[in-house]
Amino acid sequence: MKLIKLMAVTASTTALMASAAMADTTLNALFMSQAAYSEDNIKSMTSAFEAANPGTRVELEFVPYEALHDKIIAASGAGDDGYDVVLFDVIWPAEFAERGFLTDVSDRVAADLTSKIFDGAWTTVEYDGKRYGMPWILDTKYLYYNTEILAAAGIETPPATWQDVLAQAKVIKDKGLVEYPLVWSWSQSEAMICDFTTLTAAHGGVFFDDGKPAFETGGAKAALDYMKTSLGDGLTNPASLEYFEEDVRRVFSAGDAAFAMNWTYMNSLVNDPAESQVAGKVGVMSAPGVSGVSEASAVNGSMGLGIPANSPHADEAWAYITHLTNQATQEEFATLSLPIWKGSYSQSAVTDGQEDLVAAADKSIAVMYPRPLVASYTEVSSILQKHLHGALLDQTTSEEALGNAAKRVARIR
Amino acid sequence: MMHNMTTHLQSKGSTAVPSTPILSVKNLNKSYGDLKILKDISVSIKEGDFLVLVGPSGCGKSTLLGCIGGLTEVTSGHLRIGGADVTHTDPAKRDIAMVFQSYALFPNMSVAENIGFGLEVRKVPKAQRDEKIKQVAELLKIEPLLDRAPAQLSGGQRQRVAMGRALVRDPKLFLFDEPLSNLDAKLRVTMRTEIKRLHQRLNASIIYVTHDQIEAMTLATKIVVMKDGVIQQVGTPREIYDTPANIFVADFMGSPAMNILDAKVTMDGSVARIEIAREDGQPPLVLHDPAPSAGIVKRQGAALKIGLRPEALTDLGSRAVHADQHFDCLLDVVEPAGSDTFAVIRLGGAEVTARLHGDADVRSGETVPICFDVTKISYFDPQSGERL
Amino acid sequence: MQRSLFASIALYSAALLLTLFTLAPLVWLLLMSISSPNDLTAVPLNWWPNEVNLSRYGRLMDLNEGSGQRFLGALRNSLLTAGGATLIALIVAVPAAYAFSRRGASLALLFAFLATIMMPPITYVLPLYEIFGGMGALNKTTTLVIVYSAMLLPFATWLMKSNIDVLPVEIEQAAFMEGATTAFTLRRVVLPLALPAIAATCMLSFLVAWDEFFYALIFTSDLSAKTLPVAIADFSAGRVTDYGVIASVGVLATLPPAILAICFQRFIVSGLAAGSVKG
Amino acid sequence: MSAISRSREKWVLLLPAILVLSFITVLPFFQTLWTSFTDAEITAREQQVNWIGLENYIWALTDPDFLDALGRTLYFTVVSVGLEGVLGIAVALLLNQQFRGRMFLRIIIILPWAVPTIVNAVAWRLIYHPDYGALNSLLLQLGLIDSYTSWLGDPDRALNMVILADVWKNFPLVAYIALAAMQTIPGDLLKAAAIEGAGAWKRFRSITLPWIIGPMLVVLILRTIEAFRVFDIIYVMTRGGPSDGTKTASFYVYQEYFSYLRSGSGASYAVLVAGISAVLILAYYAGVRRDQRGA
Repeated sequence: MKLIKLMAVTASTTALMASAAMADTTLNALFMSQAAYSEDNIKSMTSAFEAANPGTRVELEFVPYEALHDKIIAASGAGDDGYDVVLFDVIWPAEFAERGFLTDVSDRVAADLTSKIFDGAWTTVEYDGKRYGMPWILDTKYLYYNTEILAAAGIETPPATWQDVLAQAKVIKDKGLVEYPLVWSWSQSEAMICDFTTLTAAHGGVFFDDGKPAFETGGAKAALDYMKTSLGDGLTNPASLEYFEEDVRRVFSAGDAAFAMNWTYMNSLVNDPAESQVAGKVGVMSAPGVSGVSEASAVNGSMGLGIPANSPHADEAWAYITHLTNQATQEEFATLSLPIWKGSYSQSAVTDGQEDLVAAADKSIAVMYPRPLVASYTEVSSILQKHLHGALLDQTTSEEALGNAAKRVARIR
Repeated sequence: MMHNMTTHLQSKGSTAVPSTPILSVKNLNKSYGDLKILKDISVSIKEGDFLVLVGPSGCGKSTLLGCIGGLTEVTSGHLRIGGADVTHTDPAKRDIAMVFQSYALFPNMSVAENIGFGLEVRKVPKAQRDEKIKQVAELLKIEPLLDRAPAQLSGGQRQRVAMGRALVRDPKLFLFDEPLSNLDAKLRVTMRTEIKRLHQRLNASIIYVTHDQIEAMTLATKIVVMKDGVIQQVGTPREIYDTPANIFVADFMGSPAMNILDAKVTMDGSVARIEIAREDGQPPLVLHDPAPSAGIVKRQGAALKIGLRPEALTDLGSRAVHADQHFDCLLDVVEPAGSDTFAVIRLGGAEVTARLHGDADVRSGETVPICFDVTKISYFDPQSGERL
Repeated sequence: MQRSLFASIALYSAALLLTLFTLAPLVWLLLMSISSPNDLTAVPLNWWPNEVNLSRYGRLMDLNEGSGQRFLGALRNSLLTAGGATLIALIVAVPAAYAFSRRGASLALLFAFLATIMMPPITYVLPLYEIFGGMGALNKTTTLVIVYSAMLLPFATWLMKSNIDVLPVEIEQAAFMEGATTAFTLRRVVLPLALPAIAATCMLSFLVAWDEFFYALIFTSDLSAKTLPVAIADFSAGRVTDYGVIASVGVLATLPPAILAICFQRFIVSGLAAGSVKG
Repeated sequence: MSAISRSREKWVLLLPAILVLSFITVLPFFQTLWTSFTDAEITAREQQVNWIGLENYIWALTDPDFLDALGRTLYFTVVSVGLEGVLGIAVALLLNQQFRGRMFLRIIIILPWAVPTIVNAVAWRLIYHPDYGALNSLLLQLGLIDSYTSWLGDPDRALNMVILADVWKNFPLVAYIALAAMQTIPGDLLKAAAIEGAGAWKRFRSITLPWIIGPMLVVLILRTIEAFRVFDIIYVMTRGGPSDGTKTASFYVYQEYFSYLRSGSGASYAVLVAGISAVLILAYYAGVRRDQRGA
């Protein structure tokens, strides 16, 4: 009897949902719940969209970045019950395009936009000459520093090179200002690869050469050695090996680190007294370079919005994407994520109060280095994660780690 | 009321054709894999019969009851109840009722609900159901218990409820599976009498399983003795007692058991001369049976087994029927049992029990004359154990 | 038997240690959920909160402003899936258990049933994903109910079978003799007798379904179907700086099974024991 | 009831269960088995699926990372089930004694088991937190460590820490079964042994243990099945890190499916995991049976 009741309830609920779908369009949109725009930002943007588009509702879903890729895949089989708009990382379009998970939207993108948006942003959504969405988050990792600690250590200028970073950190550590001056997101995750990529770029390294792994030597090895040294010398917080971006922000906000690598979003949050104990004492700059090799370094950590191939509401989804990515929206919410629009960087709405961030962005965007654009990127990355992590944990040497990773990458099916 | 009930319960049976047995079992076999539990069982009972299946545990009597009740699937053979073939019929459709050894009352239902269960299943209207439950409860004197739960009843009360549940539906056939074995000795006797009275009053057809031969003797109109899945003998209690078909039946029925001894039988004209060896070098004891069964004649001169009920070995006392056939015997052990006195004598390579009068003044170690009633002798083939 | 002083001390120390080991993580979770964020990020920790902060519970229950939609939605989905799956599993398992226990259904088949739960879910997940995807049934509570009932079924059958085995068979025979059908006997006789076992099986099944994560992770994608475990996993890995929030979600997600477990402890233990002792 | 109707009824009773299991487990299993011999991938495009024989299996068995993951899973299974068994029996022995507060302890001990696995994982992740974790704070305040430690930052330690969390949640089940079994030991048996002069250990070894071993076997097999498929606690606590130190077989297969999208190869991993799980259970069963006979 109860079963019948339960079934009736389920059925009527389903019917209710179905009838709602008849009357209106409900879009399911998938976002991540860390870095860049906050949930509140996205909710506000969405409310504005819904207000402007009566009849279209947007259900927002937030998952951790670490679950984003798999969630997009898992929902791709869900037919009409999947997502209509998904946030995707710069490293996935190759894979998603080849497997047909994302809708080709090349025809929908107005031609005049190409020149108005940074090239680095466009790479986020492009594969094989086609566009699979709109860039939305133009992001890279910056070097944040605690001005108070630097001052206390007698350091007048922030580091110009990565070597300077270690040197200054050593001074700070020796003076006992903080136990571990450097904090990174080096958990076994994509976050670590982003830092590794930044350092590899700084050291002039490359991932692949002519389709073959080329990271065992040169700049990439130097990058890993650098990471190991900073840990070995006690300059990097050893818990970094467990940290994600949010942990880095927390440690830095608590005043427990002098330097931290993190995304754009941290700038506004570490300067918010409600969130941070170091508000107003934060400097932000492009990640430095390596003397004789580079002036600055950056990883392309941009993300785009696309329409999964199984979405039955591509038009409405595109309208929503257009709304989220348009210049006005982005300028309104420019504190956690900087716009993709070249024109925005001269707008006071964007620059006011974060001039140093915008300056750093100016420099970083120009040197943003891509992670390998291959269809098997997810696997390449996790192989690298494992072996880099092993080296950082002192289980293997840099040579071994990178050599093994290269061998394993070469073996990918 | 009671009168109505009784006639009602009888009415169905009286319409049946008298010659049709109420139950007939034909060549019934039951095996579990290679294990044969019942071997070629054939038996039938008439309306109003009280058939008792008796035998030692493991003899297959309960399995046979299960087959009749439809709780156990038969391997081969036929079952007919009231003329209809029910070999593969649901127990529900055999028009039978069963009283279980454990009573099998529904613990989650009251006494009234228990009794009325079969009627509830048959969707008998509530009022009619209640009326019948009341009649049965009156009959069994359990009216005050109707609202109780089985857990609140004594063993005897549960037994009555179980019978009530069987009676209320007025089935063609009642099955009783060792219904008294869970009761204490005294209650058992009381209930035994009550079941007998019930049977007489309702003239019901009953199949009753027990391992207790006294129950079998007292209740049955017809006894089936079983052993190892085979029927040993079918007969009235008298037939079973007086003319057991084989040594097993002789030994199993009756308490104390029939004495079985070795003897050498020769014919002296029409009289059988029975020579029984005695111990301690005494000369053999010789009995004369003036009217032996025909089978003996062919076997004369052979060593046989003879069976004598203890009551065929008595002291001289008042009942000196064959006063000539008495012999002095050494009483090994004397067991006074009130109404009787039992004495153990060593005869024919066996310990033989004699049944003396209750007031016989004898002691162990004494030698007294024992009178042998030769008319009660049973002869058995020593190899097959079959009656001759 | 009189215990020596030493034995008593050892006994009570062991009991105390066990109490601490059992309760400490739970108490800590509870304390975290009501401590202020500052107390939680002190080094070393402030074990006892300076002030009781219930705001997180408020936010989790708030449908409009806070995380209420997410949390309560997941709670509803969990109740529906675990409840629905338990119900279906029971309805299907009881007749099957009866067939195994009383109708001579081959035990090899029961072992085959059990073998299905011995396989890791990873063996089934992709085909199921494709089947349900093909039917357009992913991201639906009903789908999880079906998958979970299959997951609960073998164990429930086994548990019910072991418990029916020990019921006196003559009572059912009596019912048959009285003319009852199997369905009637099951309903009127077997089920009332097996009530404790059914309660135990229900509780255990509910707890297992409440706990399930893997299928839910892969088959659900939004608030309409996500269950609590998935919601919690998302919750705890995202942008949460206040660990108290995670702790309070944990506390709330633990309450229903904890209350069930304590209230029906006797049933669970006896049901399980009957199952395992009988084998 | 006739043989035919009875056996037909048996199938009627079994039919719903057979249907549910066939569609939700048996068919999918065979589909996985079939897929494991192909090069199928997860894709939204039309794909040509080719039969490639044992290639996936050869690949899987020569994949050192997968073999490592299997080894790790085995370690996790053996250590956590072993600890749960030992701790469970010890706790049951304790709870079988007469002492004040016994009922209270018997009731609260069920609580860890009622905590959902995900909550358990989240709670212990907070407890192990390198900066604000209760474990660090406790050990520091007790003077057992000098500075905060990264409990989940070291590959070997991380797995053991996960095991600890798993044991905490699951020992009550084992303890309950052991206790229930112990309570069925006739008191006379233990008393007689005590009078015969058997010490506590001897009584445990020769009476209690053989008595409870059957039920223990059942519950430990159940736990083994669960432990061998461990996924959720890993997913939440460590996501396989650090340096793959906690990447278990199920996680590996999950990744092969949903991260690398190779369903054919993932299926072969899944079949191997299922096979090993089955072998493990059988070996376990055989081992304890032999031990039971020996004792």
